Amino acid sequence: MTLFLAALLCLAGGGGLSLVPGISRRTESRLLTAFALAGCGAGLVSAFHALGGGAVPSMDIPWRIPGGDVSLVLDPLSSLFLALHFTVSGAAVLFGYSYFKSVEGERSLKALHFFFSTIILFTALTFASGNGILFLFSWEAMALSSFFLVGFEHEKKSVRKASYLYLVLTRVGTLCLFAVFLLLAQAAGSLQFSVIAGRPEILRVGSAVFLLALAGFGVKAGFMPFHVWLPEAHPAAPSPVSALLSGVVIKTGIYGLVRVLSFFPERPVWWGAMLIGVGIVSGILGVAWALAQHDFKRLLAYHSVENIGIIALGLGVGCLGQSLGFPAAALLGFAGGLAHVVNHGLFKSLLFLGAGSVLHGTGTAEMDRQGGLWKRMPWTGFAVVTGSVAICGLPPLNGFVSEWLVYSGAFRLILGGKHLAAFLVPPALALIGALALACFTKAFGIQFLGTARTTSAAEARESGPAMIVPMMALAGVCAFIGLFPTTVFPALIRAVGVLVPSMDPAVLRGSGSLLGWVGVSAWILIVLVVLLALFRRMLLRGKPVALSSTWACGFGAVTPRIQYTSSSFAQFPASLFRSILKPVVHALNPSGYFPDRAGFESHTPDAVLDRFIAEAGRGCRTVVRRARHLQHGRMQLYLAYGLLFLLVLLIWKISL
Amino acid sequence: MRTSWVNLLAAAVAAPMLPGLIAKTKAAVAGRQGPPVLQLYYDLIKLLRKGAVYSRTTTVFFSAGPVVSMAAILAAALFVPLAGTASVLSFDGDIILFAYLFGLARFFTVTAALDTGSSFEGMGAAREATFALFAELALFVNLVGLAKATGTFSLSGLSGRAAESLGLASPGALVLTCLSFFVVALAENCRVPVDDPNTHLELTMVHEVMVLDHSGPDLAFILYGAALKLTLTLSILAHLLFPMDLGSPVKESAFFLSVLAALSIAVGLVESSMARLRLLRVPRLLMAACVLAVFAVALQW
Amino acid sequence: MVGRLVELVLVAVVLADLFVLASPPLAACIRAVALQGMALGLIPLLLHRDGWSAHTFLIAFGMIALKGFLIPGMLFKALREAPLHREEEPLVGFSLSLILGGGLIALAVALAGKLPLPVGVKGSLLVPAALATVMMGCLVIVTRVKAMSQVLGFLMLENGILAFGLTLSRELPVLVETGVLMDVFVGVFIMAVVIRHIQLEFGSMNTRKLTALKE
Amino acid sequence: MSLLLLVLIPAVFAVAAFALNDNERRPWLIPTGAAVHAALTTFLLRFDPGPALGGALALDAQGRIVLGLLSVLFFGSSVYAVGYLKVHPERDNRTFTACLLAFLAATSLASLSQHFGLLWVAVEATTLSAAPLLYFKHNARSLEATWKYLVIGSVGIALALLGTFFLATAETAGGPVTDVLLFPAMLARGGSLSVPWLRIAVVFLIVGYGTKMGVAPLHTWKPDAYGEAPGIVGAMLAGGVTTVAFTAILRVRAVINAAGEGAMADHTLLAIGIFSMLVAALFLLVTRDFKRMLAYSSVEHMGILSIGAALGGAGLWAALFHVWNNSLTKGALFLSAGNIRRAAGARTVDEVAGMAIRTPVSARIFVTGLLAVTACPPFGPFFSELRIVRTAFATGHAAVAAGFLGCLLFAFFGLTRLVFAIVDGRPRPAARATGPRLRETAGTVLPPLALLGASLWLGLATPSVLQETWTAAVQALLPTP
Repeated sequence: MTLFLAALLCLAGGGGLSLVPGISRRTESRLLTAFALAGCGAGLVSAFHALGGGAVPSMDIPWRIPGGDVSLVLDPLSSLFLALHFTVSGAAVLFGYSYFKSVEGERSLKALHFFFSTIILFTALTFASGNGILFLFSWEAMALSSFFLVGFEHEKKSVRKASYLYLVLTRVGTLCLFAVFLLLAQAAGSLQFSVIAGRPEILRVGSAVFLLALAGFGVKAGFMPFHVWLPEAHPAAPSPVSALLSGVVIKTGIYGLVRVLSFFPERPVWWGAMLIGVGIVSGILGVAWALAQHDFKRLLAYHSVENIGIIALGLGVGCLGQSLGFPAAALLGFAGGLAHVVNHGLFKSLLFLGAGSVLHGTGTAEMDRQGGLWKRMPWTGFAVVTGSVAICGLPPLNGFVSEWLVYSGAFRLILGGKHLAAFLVPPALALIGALALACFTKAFGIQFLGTARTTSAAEARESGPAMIVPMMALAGVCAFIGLFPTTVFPALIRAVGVLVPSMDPAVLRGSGSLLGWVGVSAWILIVLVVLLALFRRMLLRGKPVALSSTWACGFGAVTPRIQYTSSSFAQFPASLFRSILKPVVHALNPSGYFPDRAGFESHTPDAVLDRFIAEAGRGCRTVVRRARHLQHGRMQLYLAYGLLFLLVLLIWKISL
Repeated sequence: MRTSWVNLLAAAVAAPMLPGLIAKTKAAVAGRQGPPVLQLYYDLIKLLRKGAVYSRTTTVFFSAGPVVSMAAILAAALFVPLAGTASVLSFDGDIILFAYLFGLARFFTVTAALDTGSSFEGMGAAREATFALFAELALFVNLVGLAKATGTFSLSGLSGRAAESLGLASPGALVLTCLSFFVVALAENCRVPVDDPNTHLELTMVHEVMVLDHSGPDLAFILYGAALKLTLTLSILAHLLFPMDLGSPVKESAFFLSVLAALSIAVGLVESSMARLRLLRVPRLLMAACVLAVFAVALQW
Repeated sequence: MVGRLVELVLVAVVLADLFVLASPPLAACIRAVALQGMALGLIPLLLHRDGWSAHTFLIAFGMIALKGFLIPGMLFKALREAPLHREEEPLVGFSLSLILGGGLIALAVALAGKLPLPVGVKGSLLVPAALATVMMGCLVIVTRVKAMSQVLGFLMLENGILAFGLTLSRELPVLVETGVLMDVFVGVFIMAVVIRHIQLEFGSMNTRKLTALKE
Repeated sequence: MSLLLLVLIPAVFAVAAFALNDNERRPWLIPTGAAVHAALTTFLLRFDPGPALGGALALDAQGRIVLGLLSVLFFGSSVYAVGYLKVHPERDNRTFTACLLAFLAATSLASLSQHFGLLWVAVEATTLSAAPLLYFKHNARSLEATWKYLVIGSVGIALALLGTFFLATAETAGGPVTDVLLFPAMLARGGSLSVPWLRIAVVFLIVGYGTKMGVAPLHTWKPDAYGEAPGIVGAMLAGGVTTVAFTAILRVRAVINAAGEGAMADHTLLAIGIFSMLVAALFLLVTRDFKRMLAYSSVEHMGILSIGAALGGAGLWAALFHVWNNSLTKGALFLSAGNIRRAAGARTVDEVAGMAIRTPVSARIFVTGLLAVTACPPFGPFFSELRIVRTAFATGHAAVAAGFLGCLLFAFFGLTRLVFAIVDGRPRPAARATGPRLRETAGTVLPPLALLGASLWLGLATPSVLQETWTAAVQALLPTP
């Protein structure tokens, strides 16, 4: 606990430092990086300690606010999220150190430094708080920090719009959470998590709490249809911030949901089914929209929606397993969901850092303006391809491990019972996986392979070591989890223990050994690849290897512009989802024998945002426009309002 | 365990024969003599001995494509039961690994295609990725149904017991599942009516266009991988269709081989009797396979 | 006898209300309200004839001086700047307001009959007159257009309230009553100043011009 | 008698300001007077003096709350006043200075009054002393605002006077009594009050003081007045007048509660509170002027106070907490908004943008104040509003809680919509050309910062002295048997 407090202190110190006037930008960013890294390191150690099976440290300081003690608890669930948080934050901080050097001119980075520290600090506090008020407090502080970070480049209109959308939606969520915690407090008589947990009284308000939590935390996590802020905010934010947002901050929503679920000693069956439903919708639609995007960061943002959907599927399988009495399914489902939290945090932040590196090297995140970057930025390319394989859930990386756990949980449910929701999980996951594959082969292939489409891509510069090291570290962790899944399994089980208090050791052992096989298979795959590569090298030794141009059906004048673009790649698969995606197409078809100009352009805006939220906004505006006539400036009528009001009150209260 | 290894080795060696058998069938239907059944062996040997030509655009991904995809298919082979014996490796949940290994192979094939910078290969890549959406979906609906029927979700258990448990419980479901799986197998292996391996027009190709630029050992890897994949999928189908517990290994092997041959001939017959579907119709075909699978699940409810 | 006198005074008070409702010239209205104030000032003297105290005198004198002279003086001064001394088309016409005024009087009488009044004032005209004045004051403020009319309406409202307060004049400390009168005085003083500024700024007292502040 | 000094000292300073003939030095009388007043307040809060004027003036728990708050708020703003008047040397500040000090005297009187009649006099005096302050800019718009403020406020307060008379009648209806309208006496008399009169009195008093508080639909003067007033006057109105009026309503509520008819006042306050929040939320979405926005926000917070007060013990405690929070954060917002408005030379979102670049400190204070006022932690309002919602849930008013949260949400939309439009982006070239480029000075920046700091302090570590006083006030107003 001391170490955790030290971590918080370091982060607060770093944040406080940026408020001191008169420090040069360079010194400031150096100090901040040092402080934040120290904080993340200390936090990581404390989280691992708790995850490793050490005693659960907790601390309770009475606060002046009634009902709001400063109570910090590092139980395995919190520690799991904290471990992810400090890993990703450390990487993002280090990456940011050189990334932000390129921020234009002599613009002050104080705000950035300050909020970067506070977001790490308050996210950690969110994960560790053991009291409702403290939780809401750190939750909101975290949301505000991220709002200011997203709006860092607020001179741009799109950034302003994105950050405002984020602010508003996050507020919707927070207010739902107010209701969640206050309902729980009313039922349990306390806001202390340790008191609420397991109380049978809270079942009375259970359904309301669950639905409100699903909405409130869902906004942060990005469940469809609350996801609309994600694709706007992530591209708007500076890349290390996006990495943190997508890697950790949206996970706070999952954490909160899991925490609230863990309070309930038993849960109705429909909760699990509902989570599965939410997961399927978010997963499939998230990736479908991702496929249609041309902006790399926007694409990644939609993928966060998809992966949050997978996490929800895992949690849903777990809940369903527990409610229906299948402990193995519950264990695998929850473990899969939580493992995917960690894994997505890792590979998504890796991808966002990669996107940042590309942006840094070429000046744009527009995929159709890249091409052939692998040759110019191999390290970044390596990071992105590692992240891509992992996010598609392909062996031998970590994404497969968590998806496998979710699949297995779902299959266990299917074998055991006949709940329809369980039957939907594997096909949905398969479809999500296949779509993700289409999407990431596109994202990686169009940007890094082929030839450069623009001069900026042709002259791209590889980023410096301070940016590459964090990416490689994250990639390393992704590979580690994929190759040694059994090493993380005990920690995962301890975290699941918060949700499933009593676990059958036989079930545990069985699942652990299965996971061991997944690891073994990954190694077999690696060995086979190495052997085949060596075999190929042996075959080619001493043989003529010629270089030539790509086969273009005999056409000689090939230019980079002829290459397949991300739009063309996505056109066919996305056209199958046309009715949902509603892409906007501007086509200038060639005409005549000697066509002069032709063009084709398509973009896919967010249907939820465009059709529901914007529509609601329009309706709201109509009401507002009518309402403004009430404040018309004529004082006599103002007085009439007052007197009429008096009359109404008299009739109501006195009934003369 | 030992028989499993022997079987696996035998399958690996015999795999290139299946495409030859299909080609022979097609030739026979068309009234031609056709290439010998062992033609693919000759091709492979020739290619492995050759050098290679690379496009200047390409990077390491171009050569990684064949290597990784063949490795993935070889790894997948470890989980496939052959001739009634359990697979080399088997655990609950290996079906997922099996499907995702094919996914990995696809990932690297597609990136290798994109690596050339050719729009034809990009087009093929996009098509491949699109068809996979529905193929995977149909595959997993089938798996769900089979898992429910057999009470297991390892590939060996699943395919080993399907014919008995499902066939007894609901023969209709078994037929539907096998039909659906057959369509998936055609799609996964790029056969008519999803894709035509023999086409010569780049615009209409799917899988073939992606490997246009590969040559020498790389092409050999690709061809061999495709043959092995065909063998694996058809042997799963064989296990689904018939119970393979015949008592003696010899009988089992003989029966298994004849079923495999029959299935190859069936593929050949399908290829001869119909043309490739229009591109936009393919998703519809695969969706139909999905629906068949859903129907099969519903029959067991 | 005294009761009759009070009643006569109160009738005058209500008549002043009706006069303001019905007549467009502002100067006449100011005079009517001034008379009303003076009439009210007489009431304490008449009501507490049994024991006139310094308190009673103070109140009576204060009210008569304030309402009868000081305030009308200030209002006339403010009016001097204005070229037009007539109310312009109010939101509710003069005749209609007169009819409404009659209705309000009836309502006030009915209400006063229902109220559980203290023993001393029960049955007297004081409460109905007070209520009627309050309501008609409000009517004037709400329906009239000229700023001056609104001040007059406010004064009527205040007069009505004070008339009601007279039923309590023994219970209230002098300090409070003086305070109330002081506040009324300062309030009207400020209003008069503001009216003059309005006249200077907008060239008229018409409040229709005062609608720049709105959404 | 020392209590009377609290009123007399600022009054003397006001007279002195009126008499002094030095436009440049006169403003210094404000902080001097405020300092003396604050020192005296501190002294009196520490060593409780006895009642004065025959019990009409006394320092009870509620009075301590209001007096302490006014002292802090006024002292903070008085420093700002000097800085503010310095940037307008061309205007004659005689009336302004005198009225500001008179305002202090009036609000002090209001917070000390134990007699409903005296309370009315004091509240009316605050209204009147604020009117000339509103007209400080001497233009058509401020004239219109002053006029509306004056007339609506006066009519409202006149209704409160009528209500006060009704209250007295409620006491005397049963026969002659002594100590009429004296608050402690009325509480003690509780059951013997005439209920029908009491009910009418409560309705009139709520409408009357509600007009001063600015609850909907009696709030109509607020946007005009706050929109046209100089920042400091806005701070005084939103932080001082509303507080005084609210505590007047609390006293009324205590009386009717003592008579056993508390539910009636509660229902009325609850309805008014919800309606105010609704109207405020709606108009926050309508308005495009960031100073009028503050007015609507104030309406919203008056609604919050009413709801809190209507919810009984714990809610009342939270409402008293919120009184402090609201006044301090509103003070900070008005003062910083004044700076922004001056530098921008305009006040609608159509004309103003990029103020983070032109007035960086004020813009930051403004944004932080916005977060504070929209109940973001760790500022005080977060905790008080959370407590109100919690009380609503606990007392079975789940629908009220839901409505409360919904209104907060829409208010948040409206507020953030405007604030970020003003602060973010790049300054408009048009505004840059025409507006006088007024630099931020320590005098205009530090006071709002200090008020904001106080709000932060209230949230992070609410002083136990305050908590105890709130508890005492709740005990006094709603004695639990």
